Amino acid sequence: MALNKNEIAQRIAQELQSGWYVNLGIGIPTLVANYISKGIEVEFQSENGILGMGPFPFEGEEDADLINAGKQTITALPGAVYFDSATSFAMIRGQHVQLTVLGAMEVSETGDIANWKIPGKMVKGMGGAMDLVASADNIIVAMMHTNRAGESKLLKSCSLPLTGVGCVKKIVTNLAVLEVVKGGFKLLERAPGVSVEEIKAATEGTLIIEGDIPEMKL
Amino acid sequence: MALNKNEIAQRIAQELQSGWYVNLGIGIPTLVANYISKGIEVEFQSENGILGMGPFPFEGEEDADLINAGKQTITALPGAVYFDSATSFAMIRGQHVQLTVLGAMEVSETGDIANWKIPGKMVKGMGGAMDLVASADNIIVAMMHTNRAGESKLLKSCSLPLTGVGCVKKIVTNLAVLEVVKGGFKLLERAPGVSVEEIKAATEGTLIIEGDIPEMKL
Amino acid sequence: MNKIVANVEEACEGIQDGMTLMIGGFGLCGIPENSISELVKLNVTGLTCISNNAGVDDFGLGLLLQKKQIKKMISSYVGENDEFERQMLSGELEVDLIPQGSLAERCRAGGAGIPAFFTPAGYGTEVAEGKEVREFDGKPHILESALTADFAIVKAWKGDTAGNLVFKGTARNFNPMMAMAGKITIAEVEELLEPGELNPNEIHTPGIFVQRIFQGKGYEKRIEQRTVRQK
Amino acid sequence: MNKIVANVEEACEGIQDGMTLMIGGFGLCGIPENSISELVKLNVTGLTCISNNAGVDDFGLGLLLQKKQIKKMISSYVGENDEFERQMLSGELEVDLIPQGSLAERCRAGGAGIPAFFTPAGYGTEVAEGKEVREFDGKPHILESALTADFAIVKAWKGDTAGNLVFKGTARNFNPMMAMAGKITIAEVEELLEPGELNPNEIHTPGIFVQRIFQGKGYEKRIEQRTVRQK
Repeated sequence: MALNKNEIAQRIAQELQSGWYVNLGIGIPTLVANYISKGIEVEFQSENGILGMGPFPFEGEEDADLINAGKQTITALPGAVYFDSATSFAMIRGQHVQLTVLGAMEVSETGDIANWKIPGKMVKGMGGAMDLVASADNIIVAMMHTNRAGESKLLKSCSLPLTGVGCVKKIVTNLAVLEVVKGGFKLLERAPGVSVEEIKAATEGTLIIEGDIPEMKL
Repeated sequence: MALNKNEIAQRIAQELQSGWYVNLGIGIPTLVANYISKGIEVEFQSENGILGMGPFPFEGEEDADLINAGKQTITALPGAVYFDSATSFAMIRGQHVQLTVLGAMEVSETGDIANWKIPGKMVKGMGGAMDLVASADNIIVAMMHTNRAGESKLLKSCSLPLTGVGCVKKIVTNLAVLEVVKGGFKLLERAPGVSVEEIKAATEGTLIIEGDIPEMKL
Repeated sequence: MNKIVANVEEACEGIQDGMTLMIGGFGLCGIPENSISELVKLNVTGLTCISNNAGVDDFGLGLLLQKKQIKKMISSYVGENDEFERQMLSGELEVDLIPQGSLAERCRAGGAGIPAFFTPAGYGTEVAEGKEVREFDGKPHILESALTADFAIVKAWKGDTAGNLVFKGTARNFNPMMAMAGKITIAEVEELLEPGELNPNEIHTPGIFVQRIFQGKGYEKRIEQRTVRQK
Repeated sequence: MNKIVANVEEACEGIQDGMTLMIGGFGLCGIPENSISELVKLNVTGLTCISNNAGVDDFGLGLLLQKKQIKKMISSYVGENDEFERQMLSGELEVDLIPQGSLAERCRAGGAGIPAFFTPAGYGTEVAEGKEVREFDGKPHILESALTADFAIVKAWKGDTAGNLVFKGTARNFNPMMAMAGKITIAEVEELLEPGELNPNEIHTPGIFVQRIFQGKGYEKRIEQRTVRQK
């Protein structure tokens, strides 16, 4: 059965390694923080200026001067630090953040990503996404395999204006885990009960299938 | 009579205006701080990372973690602030420092300055001088009019490797106050008792003399 | 060095129609509320505003948008604002969208006398159109230029009369770089102190970057997304 | 995130002959004394050292010069050191002199993922030789590139186990930018604290830039120019 959003986040959480600094985008990526395994020690960066971001505050303890990049009230863990936006993107651009997880509208088989603009619709802006995708060594895209119209979001080439070029390394969807390699999307894992044929049908870009494809373990 | 080093500093101090941030180089420029008129409020920047530099500490109160760019122990005045070297030169390069006073081995009539290197001699380095002269809107050179061999230091063009090009605005020597203008060194003031002829004789570059040249008031 | 001005009116003196302003803050966090209200009162128009966001309909820069005082916004993200959307779609408002990190670095560069720098952000996207591309270590980068402003308006937690500023939490955001990049920088603070009351090791923005400082009042500090958990 | 290592030996593990090191400090102020002693003990050679100065004959980087461990110095000012002068004049030691502001900015750029930037410093001088020149606003600038290092070694006043650092007075100098630019950054501190003991508003170097931290000991903190006045 296809994964729900929380299960996508849960699968992505398995990728995290101790010692990593991680930037989580808005939406599914934010949920990843809820599924960190015991013993895995990571620290969350929010690009508006905090390292060591903690959970939401208890009711009545919100501080207007302490928010994340989604403008939500948050808390700071012991060992946290605040900094300005130039320093924040020095961390990102300088590749001090080991993992960026973000959503996408389209991903191409060469690792291009589109997630900020739909021509003809209101454009809100790229925020920090272009800096994040252009800089991170390790980018995981969290998204549904197809859009609401049932069309594949894993394409030969993106049709929407790009956020970044050749930068996506891994994609976790409701159907599969895929890696962007030379030649296309290499299928690594299937969602429990989802067949290779179903994934093939939902993938417009070149799908590389080598040997038996295991089911994800959640 | 020609000025001594303290009198050169004293004359330069007259140029300071309230509200200015000032960077003083090593040597004569450092002495300028001793001659600030009452009512003139300036703040001294030292490029190793302090604004609001105060006088030397009292004996026994030296702090190894508090020095100026000449590596001398100093104190901090109320309202002082410490910062890193990148921020320090952001202040300088970004023209937030209103006046730089520094020494020179040679100045050309087009405002070039040489003060860091003598070919064949040990080269210690330019330190912050190249950033300072390339950035400051307002640079005063404090120096002797001639070198130890009696040769003019105000030249048609510099013979030594340059520190900066076309940047010097004003020069205060033991003999005169001069301004670098289109066409050469414009003589503004004579040291008390020093004749225009003496200044002419000591100046290799084009000297522009218009009308009566007043004596400096110290 | 005394940078103190009596009030917001005095602080905003000289701000005129058609000027470029930098306004600190991220969302509604760390915005100069007093000065924004004064800009509304002054009714200066034709402004170019450089600010990471554009406020919400009835707060922050949204107040200036309501009165059509802004000609052009330079931002990284401008959601959460219906009036903004209306003006943008109707062509009344020019919008220049810039990657957030490039926006921050371009402000810093403007203040630091760095006229241009290379960054990988935006390469291969419409942000790179018309910009020089160069490879470093096999990776393409684009050349971005410095930003400056006639006035930069920032909000700090504490400040002293010398203009030294300390920010609180994530309300720091763009404020320090914008303070560097203003020809005239106005700082409004929650707590205005005497020289020496701030520890010189703990100052975020040295006073040299600030020309005018005043004690702000009546901060609303509106929260955009109140998210809490239960005890 | 625990960055703590037991001692200077563990902190310096992996430093090898021929590596490029950044060493914080300005003169003898804010230098990583413990780590420099360890480098002497390790007797690694052929080093390229990026440091604003080169110490004095018997302290700071002068100790490595005495043992001829340094192949090349990248600095802005290298006076105060006879052995340095001897090795430089005899051609044993390569020296690359860089304007101080460009050195600081190039280290920051290296840490911030900015491969190159334009600066006016050095235009028209031998520093500009071989470098691209471009005018901005009618003023010529030269293109300077980022600096990075295999190891950056910095000294802080206080630090916590997460690698967050606080510096004291003018001992901050080059330390924060170098901490950003090291592939591995080692921080030695006078006082090592638990997470949460440092106020998150008052940290100069966020721990993300630091890979190893240890409690230093026996700081001599030598003063280069003791200048005092009488009471």
